[in-house]
Amino acid sequence: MISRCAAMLSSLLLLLAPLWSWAQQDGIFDEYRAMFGDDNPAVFVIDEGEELWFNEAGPKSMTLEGCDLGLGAGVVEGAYAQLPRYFADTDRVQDIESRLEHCMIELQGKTREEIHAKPYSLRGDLGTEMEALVAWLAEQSRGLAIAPGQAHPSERSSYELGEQLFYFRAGPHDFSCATCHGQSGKRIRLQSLPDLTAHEGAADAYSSWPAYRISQGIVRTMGWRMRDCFRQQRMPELIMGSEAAVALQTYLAVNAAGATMAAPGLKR
Amino acid sequence: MKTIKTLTLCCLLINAAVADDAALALKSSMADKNFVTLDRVERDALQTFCSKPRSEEGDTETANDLRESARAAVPVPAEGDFLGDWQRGEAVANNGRGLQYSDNPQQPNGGNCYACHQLDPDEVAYGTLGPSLTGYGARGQSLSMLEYTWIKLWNTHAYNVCSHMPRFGAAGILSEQQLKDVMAYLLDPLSPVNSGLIP
Amino acid sequence: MASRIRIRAQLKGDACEVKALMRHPMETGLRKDQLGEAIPARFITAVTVTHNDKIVLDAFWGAAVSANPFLGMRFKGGSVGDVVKVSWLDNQGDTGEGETQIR
Amino acid sequence: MSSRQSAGVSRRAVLHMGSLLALVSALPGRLWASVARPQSAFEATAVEGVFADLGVTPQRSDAIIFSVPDIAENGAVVPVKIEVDDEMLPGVSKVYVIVEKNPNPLAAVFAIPEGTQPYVETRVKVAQTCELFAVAEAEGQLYMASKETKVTLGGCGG
Repeated sequence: MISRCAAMLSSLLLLLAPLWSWAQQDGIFDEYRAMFGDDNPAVFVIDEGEELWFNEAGPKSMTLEGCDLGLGAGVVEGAYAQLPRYFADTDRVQDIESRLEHCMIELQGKTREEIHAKPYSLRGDLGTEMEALVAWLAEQSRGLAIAPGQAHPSERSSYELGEQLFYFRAGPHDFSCATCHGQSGKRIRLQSLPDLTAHEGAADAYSSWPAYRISQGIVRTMGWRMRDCFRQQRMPELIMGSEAAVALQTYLAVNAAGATMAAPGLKR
Repeated sequence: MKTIKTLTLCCLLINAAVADDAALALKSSMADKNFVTLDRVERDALQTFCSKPRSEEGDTETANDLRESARAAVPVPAEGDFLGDWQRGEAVANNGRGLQYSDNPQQPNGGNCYACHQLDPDEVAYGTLGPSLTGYGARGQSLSMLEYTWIKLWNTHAYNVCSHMPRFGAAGILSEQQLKDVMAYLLDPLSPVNSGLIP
Repeated sequence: MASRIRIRAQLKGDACEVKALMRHPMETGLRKDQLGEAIPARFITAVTVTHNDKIVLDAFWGAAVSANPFLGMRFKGGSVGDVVKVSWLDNQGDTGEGETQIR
Repeated sequence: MSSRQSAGVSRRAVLHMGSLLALVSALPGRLWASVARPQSAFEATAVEGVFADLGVTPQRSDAIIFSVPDIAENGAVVPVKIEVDDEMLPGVSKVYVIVEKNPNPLAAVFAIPEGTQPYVETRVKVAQTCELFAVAEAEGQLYMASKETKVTLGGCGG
């Protein structure tokens, strides 16, 4: 109950403080972005995520309050910023989405199939359960330092795998993540491309996801961003919470470590 | 000499083994979607060679081999027939669709040149991953210039191994006719890429 | 059910500035879904802002207003604690309403 | 999302049972006759059609301060702000936002009662690079300001 009140209070505080910051400053769109002021429709999704956390759901009719995101059962403040990390109960490194999936299955009795049926919104949707929960949980880490686990050997091998995957060129276009995100000061069309191999670029990117994508009217998560980059690389569909999805996020989070979480952001 | 070569080969094999782990992890983390299937995770020799983090030096001999085999496989149009229609080429340069699982496979693929290159000086939405090609036609119109451009578009690795540019011809992204249209967009004096820029 | 409108009403000089965000997809009716079926038009057609039950703005919208619409307006007068209410009606007869107090 | 769906169903049920009641409670004190939605202007497919529907082509006025970004990162959401200088142009009762090349150019109309400042902000869809118009109606006359906004293409996949 106390944590719920604290969470509600922090949602109220959101209304007073600027809600987000653009990930990149690149001149040409400054006027456009400035006109948005601090009105980010992500507030709706954050609210819904909070409700979902405390709602009884699934065959077991349970809330997610018993979910351990790494800092103990039910601790939500600061948990997002310390992911991905190794969890002994699953014996694997997990990002926010695979951990939430684990809790939905274990605590609420949901099935993997239903969780994976539509984890991310299609255009025109107002949001999925996963997106709402991730948005709220990320907001619970706003202002805190990004500090993914790197003490456990599995966490270090996840980083190494993430690096390999970052440079993995495949598909008809020979693209890898590094094709677009391996140099600084570049852009695609007019969009600035953060150099995700360097701290500054990784910090800008990692700290601002999840984000409300104004082009889509949807809050998108970092897991979705990984999936969509692979789509644009002409690769098959990345599975939410999979080994590769987690490894790439570990690679980015470690490169971004020390930077301050500022999500949910607002993006093109 | 022979020892060195064996050692290099040995290192390459070790690298390949590590890379295979990445491929396996990726395969188990992905699912077929529409017409895009898991075989896209399989890499050819060039892709594997070019998948190293920048800090790792690739060995020159392999790079030379890859460059030569890329060059040898480029079909060069006969009779110097390189140039199509610049207006159709402009559409190819602007179109970023094709081969993504969200794309309609019945539609022709785009070249998406503007994602990375400046071309028409009046188009502000151009990327900077590749060099500006504005005024490209002023670089020359000789047969060797045409042939160079054709090979570059067909398989960039024939000149620059591990360039970021897709192999538009060799990978079957664009048709020969589409490539000729892009050639015209780059080289035709009437193309906006060259407007007023060819003396 | 989380609120479908976020409203802020703040005194600025002799005027009260109201900013409202509404949760709505604002479908034009021109888009198709993944299966190629047309997505039916669904957009807010009317918005009313009231200050202590007096109408201070009537807005009529078409489908060209962006998804999750934003509205900013200013009315004269108003004191801290007064109630500002924003309500909307869409082309399918759905409605939404929210209120806040001026601060 | 299950919680949202159930709320949606119950809301529709309420509307079905008594939509008038629901409307009245949702829009308190609404004077339906005082301002009407200019439906045919919304249906016009060209700017000229919108102006024809309003009765006259507006004259340009410096009293209208129309803020639109020169270049928009995304056409799906383009912020617009319209402010009319009260002293130069008093008595503004309506403000229109028009997007030249949209399928239906009229995007929004704001009816401004006395006591409300001629100041509105919203965000609109702009299908392609074109002129945007802000039209103010004051004492039966129409005035306008316009500005071009450039809509840019996204990077990957267009």
